[in-house]
Amino acid sequence: MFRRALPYMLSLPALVVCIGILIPFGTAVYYSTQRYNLSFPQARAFIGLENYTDFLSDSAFWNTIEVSLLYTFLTVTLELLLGLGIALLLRKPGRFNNMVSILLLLPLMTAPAIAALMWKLMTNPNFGVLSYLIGLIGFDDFRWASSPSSALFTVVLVDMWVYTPFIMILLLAGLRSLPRQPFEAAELDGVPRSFVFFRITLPMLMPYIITATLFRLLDSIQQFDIIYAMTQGGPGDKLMVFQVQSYLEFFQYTNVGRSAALLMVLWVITYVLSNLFVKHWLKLRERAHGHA
Amino acid sequence: MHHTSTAERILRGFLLTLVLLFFLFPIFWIFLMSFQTNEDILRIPPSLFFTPTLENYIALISGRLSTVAGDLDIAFMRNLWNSVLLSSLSVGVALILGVPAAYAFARFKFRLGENIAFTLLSFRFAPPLLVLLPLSLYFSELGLSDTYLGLVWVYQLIALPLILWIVRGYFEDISPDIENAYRIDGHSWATTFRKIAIPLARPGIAAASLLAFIFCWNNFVFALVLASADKQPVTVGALAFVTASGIQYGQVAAAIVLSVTPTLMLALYAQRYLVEGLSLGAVKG
Amino acid sequence: MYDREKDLFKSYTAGKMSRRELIEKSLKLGVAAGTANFLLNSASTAAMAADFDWMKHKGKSVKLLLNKHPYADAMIANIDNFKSLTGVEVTYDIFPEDVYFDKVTAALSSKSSQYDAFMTGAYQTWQYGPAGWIADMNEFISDPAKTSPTYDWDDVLPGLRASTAWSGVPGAELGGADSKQWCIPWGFELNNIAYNRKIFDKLGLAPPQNMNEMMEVAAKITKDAGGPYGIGVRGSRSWATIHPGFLSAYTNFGGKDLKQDGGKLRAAMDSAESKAFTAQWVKMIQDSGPKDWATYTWYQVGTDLGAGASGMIYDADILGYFMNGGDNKEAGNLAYASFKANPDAPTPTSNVWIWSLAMSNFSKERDAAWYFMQWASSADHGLFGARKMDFVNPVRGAVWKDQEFRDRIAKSYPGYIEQYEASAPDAKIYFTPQPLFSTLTTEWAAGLQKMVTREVPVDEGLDQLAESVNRQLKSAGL
Amino acid sequence: MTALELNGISKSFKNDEVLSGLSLSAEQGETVVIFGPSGTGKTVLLRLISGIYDPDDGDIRLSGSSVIGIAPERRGVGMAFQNFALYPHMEAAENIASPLQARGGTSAQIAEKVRDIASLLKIDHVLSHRPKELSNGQKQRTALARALVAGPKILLLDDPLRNVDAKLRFEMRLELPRLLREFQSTTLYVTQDYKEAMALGDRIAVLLDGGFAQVATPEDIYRDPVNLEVAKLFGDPTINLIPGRIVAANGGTHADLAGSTIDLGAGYAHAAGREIYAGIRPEAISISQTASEGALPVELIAVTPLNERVVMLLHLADGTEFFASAPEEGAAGSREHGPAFASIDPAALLIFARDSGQRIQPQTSNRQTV
Repeated sequence: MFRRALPYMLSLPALVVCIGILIPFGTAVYYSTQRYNLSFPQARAFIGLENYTDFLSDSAFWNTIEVSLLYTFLTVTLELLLGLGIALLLRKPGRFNNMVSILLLLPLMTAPAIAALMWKLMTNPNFGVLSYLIGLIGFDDFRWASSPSSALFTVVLVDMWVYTPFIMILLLAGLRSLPRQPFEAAELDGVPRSFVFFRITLPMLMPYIITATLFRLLDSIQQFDIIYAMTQGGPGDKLMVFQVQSYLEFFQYTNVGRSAALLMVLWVITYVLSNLFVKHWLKLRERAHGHA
Repeated sequence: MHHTSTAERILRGFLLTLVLLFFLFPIFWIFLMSFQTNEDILRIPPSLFFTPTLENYIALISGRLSTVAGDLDIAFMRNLWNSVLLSSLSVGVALILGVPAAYAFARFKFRLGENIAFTLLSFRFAPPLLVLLPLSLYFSELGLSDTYLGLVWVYQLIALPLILWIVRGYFEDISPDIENAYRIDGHSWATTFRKIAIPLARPGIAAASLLAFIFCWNNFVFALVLASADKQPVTVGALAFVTASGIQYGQVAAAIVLSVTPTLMLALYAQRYLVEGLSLGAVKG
Repeated sequence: MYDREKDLFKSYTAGKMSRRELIEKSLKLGVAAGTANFLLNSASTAAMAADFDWMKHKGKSVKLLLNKHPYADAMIANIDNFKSLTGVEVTYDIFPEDVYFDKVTAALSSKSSQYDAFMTGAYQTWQYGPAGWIADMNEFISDPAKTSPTYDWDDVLPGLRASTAWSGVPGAELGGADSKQWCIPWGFELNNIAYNRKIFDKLGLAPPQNMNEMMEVAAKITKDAGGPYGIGVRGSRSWATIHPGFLSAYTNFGGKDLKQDGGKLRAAMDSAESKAFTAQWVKMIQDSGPKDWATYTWYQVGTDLGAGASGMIYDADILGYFMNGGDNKEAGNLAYASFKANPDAPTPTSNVWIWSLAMSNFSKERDAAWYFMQWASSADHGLFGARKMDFVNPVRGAVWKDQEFRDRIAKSYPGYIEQYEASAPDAKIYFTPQPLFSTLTTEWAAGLQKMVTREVPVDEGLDQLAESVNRQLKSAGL
Repeated sequence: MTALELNGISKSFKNDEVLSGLSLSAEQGETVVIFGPSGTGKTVLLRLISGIYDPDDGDIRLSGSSVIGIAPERRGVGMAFQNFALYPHMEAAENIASPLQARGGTSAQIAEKVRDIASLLKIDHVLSHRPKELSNGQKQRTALARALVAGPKILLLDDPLRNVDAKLRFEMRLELPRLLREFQSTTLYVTQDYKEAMALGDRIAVLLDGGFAQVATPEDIYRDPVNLEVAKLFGDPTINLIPGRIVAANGGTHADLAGSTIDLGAGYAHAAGREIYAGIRPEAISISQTASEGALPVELIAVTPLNERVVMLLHLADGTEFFASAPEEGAAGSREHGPAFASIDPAALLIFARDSGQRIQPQTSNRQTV
């Protein structure tokens, strides 16, 4: 009996504490089916899926989807590659490597909202040290976040600066807890290093990679702080991602219904993506541990 | 490991230098700015040379900020304290709730288990904005608005899924036989959990706690919407230097330095456990 | 307080003594200068108390939601006087400006009774009012039982009183029939030119008198000043980009945001005047604006002027005012001029930003909150703030007439009073009041960004904007 | 008293039935080896007894009382795992002390017991080491010490010698019986090495297809296996199985085996006509250059030494291969390749039914009638 009940006893408190969130979540879903702008209280009405069907013909909505997905794809891919690279560089335990890995967490520790303020200063064409430095190597007229052609690059760069350490530290912890035997065996057999990396390291690291990527994905598709602080979604609509758009809809336009509908779409996208990841993760786990 | 040739070591060194430059130069620059007056910071072109001043730190720590418009009270240290309180309480609660749950998902295959796990993860991807308005309405009714309790609860949305999913992986990597052996030795389930499972998953718990702490620390929209000024974290506090009469960059920089310090200490402390992960060797069965 | 000192201050408030005399005499009595200021205000506060029951709400407590702003600082510096005058306890939450309006929206939308009164801009009340979040102040102002006879509401500049009153009917005239007084003006900003005298003198330039001159002067600075660019204006993707210089000049050329069309509102951004002016504006930014204009907010515009990175700004007068002090590199080098973009227009048409005080509809201490608002917007507090703190621009005629204030400004802020006087008569809000204000102006700013970055030609951009605005007006039923 | 009793134990994982209706009992102090090829559920059985798993059906009784539903920590068993399952974050001494700590006692008492057993197992010099600093042999002894230290009534050893090298395995095979006697625990010992099983077991329980095919002393199992499979599991080289049939003739029977004939006497008359395998242990075959009565003509193909014996590959007349083994010196004369004669000890001949694999026992009464 105890054995049967134990897993529930262990996991339910967490669920119970969190389940409270489902109530406001449900309320928000309900809002999304309403014409509900706080500034038009008398116009509030149930409109079913109209908020959603309105999106279909709204080019701004499709732009938001495109920008969000592109942003997510770029940041997650680049951060994963860079984070993995750095984790491999720092793989060997030792005082120096450990210290470096902690120091590399510093960007993650500076709150993105404040860090973005500093990046805005550092990329300012007059006072910005980064503008100055790239001016020295010939990019005199680089306009960072304010030019449509470089805005995405700039925010992706800041995102990478902030969040690559997140992936790095998870993969480093993973790398260092891998069993040693397969590597020792491979070394004895003189297996080429690229083979070791692609056939041993990478597959064994895969569960960690998926966990790190999953969380990065969840955060990246919901990116707000950096983009809002750097460009507020501009120039034009170049960086208008979901959270920025729905933030504006809610806090500035007080359009609760539309904001909720927009966020519901984001929620569905996130749900589908993370479901894919978790399924894959579970499959890998199963393969790694067998059933016992 | 393979023997490293000289060329390879040079390449590694070079790559590491690039990495350090990219990630730490901005931090270094912010650190320098924290010792400069606004006038020094806003020089054209920017320069490495300046007369260092402690003014920014003094203003933050003493809570008095001298500006064009006279002396102002600032609550930065209070904000800092709020951040410490909110982040550590939230991570503490998330650990108490999340670690046992993570263990359950790792060790047992039970009905609805994966569903519960995924539901808990899904709290992470409910966009905070989506729940904030209804939440603030319910909070007023429940008397939770403007309480640390309410905030710590909402912070679970950030901390709990992270701890749950990272720690789960580490538990799964521990051979169940190690725990079985301990129980057969005569120890209860609870002792086994405490003496075997937790210590062996410590690298994961340390990493997850550190990351959860950082994410709680960096959040500000929850406290902003749900609490009054005396409970605002340092992220909101640092924005106070964005004043109508200009952005006090020196103080923002000093605020960043001060606000990073507790987290950095925590990371340095947690490092011991992060390193322990490898000294134990493979614990896989 | 010693009686001798009390007498001294009483005779000052009774007008028997000049302020200088008062200070000198108090110094002789051994009162420190700082204390003298405090005593001065308590003296005038005592005078205010003459024939009105200020103590009616003694023991009650009101809570304020404030923006981190010099106006709030000035109020806090003087708050003890209010407390001793009324016996009302005042607590306040101050939030940084960056997140201030989010906090207001969050607090009000949750119908929280936590805050009794709060700072707001006039534009925001176009959302808060229809939402039912704020109280109509008329009932308080016109009630002699609640309002002191010395309050003198009519002393508040008429343009500001009108700009903060609205019937709630979209498109109806501000301050027109059936208007509700949504908030009490507290401090305000005109939009004119602040410029760097050093740069202007070096290049032999005079402040521009109209749009063409502004473009020329800005271009010359960018070309010849050896670093600094010509003109700073805001460009971020926000309503705040539209309302300062841009809308002031736009209006001067006859441009309108919206127009009435058979009882419905329609976009007017695609008019010929609008297109002509917008083209000039866009070209000016492209030629002589800040390189990363699209990220420019109040802060960047101000910082650049204060640090000598720009030659002039066309923005809030108090932004230039702030930049002329503190540890700004160019402090002391700035000067001010009013600006009439259209040479054919009779007067400048400065759009205004009005920091105001509004009362939460969810407040449980309305009367006590009104006492606070009344005191905070009184001439007495206005005088204290204007003389001693940065409570500029004052909203009361009485304060503008105060010689001490005028002297202080004239001494350190050359041209400031002149620019005020030149543009004050026609200074008001030139936007059409309607609840989609924030939505439409944000989109307007995004449109400007696309034009400046040459993603779309001006004419086409404005047509697209108008089309989108019309669609949204229609779907909102306006 | 019966120390351990298993009654009709069944256990399935998903739809895969690993154990079905298995029963066994062991007396106090007895060592029963659970022997069988890998994947037959030996480890599962130990885990059922220790309480890691619950059986789907059946009863487990320790010292007479059922332990179904009782948590592992309250069953009072000791267990050593095949992969040692040492606690990586504890020193060897702490590992060994763990069962003692669970049972209470002063730290001095515990330390003393740990020292005692450590010196008995010759690991007293590595007590302060963590598992990763121990050699495999030391790990194995630590695991064993941990299982033994509290003097459990039931000791479960899950193939403890599997992961150590040959020398250690040999050493331990000699040492273990002494140890187990000393501790007087009832021991279930899992192995898939028949020599280990024979060396250590008072009895051997052969686990096949979810049940015990045979439970008997090592000698009985070797000499008298119940079926083909059991017979094949013991012996190296494995038993020779020569297909043939039983033919009744001259009042007796003989087996026709690949063109040769072996006289079976009268005992198998009841099986006359059946297709069989004749099982002949290699050591029951003696080879000589000269023909003798009943000896089969064979051809000696190859000779290889194995331990202290030699193994010979032989061909019957029709080419069927089989092995014989003999002590090294005794085989001296039979090492010449080429034709030879193999005589088979009829008493050691094991007859199995070809269809079912079951033993066909001779009927001694019939034999007497000859």
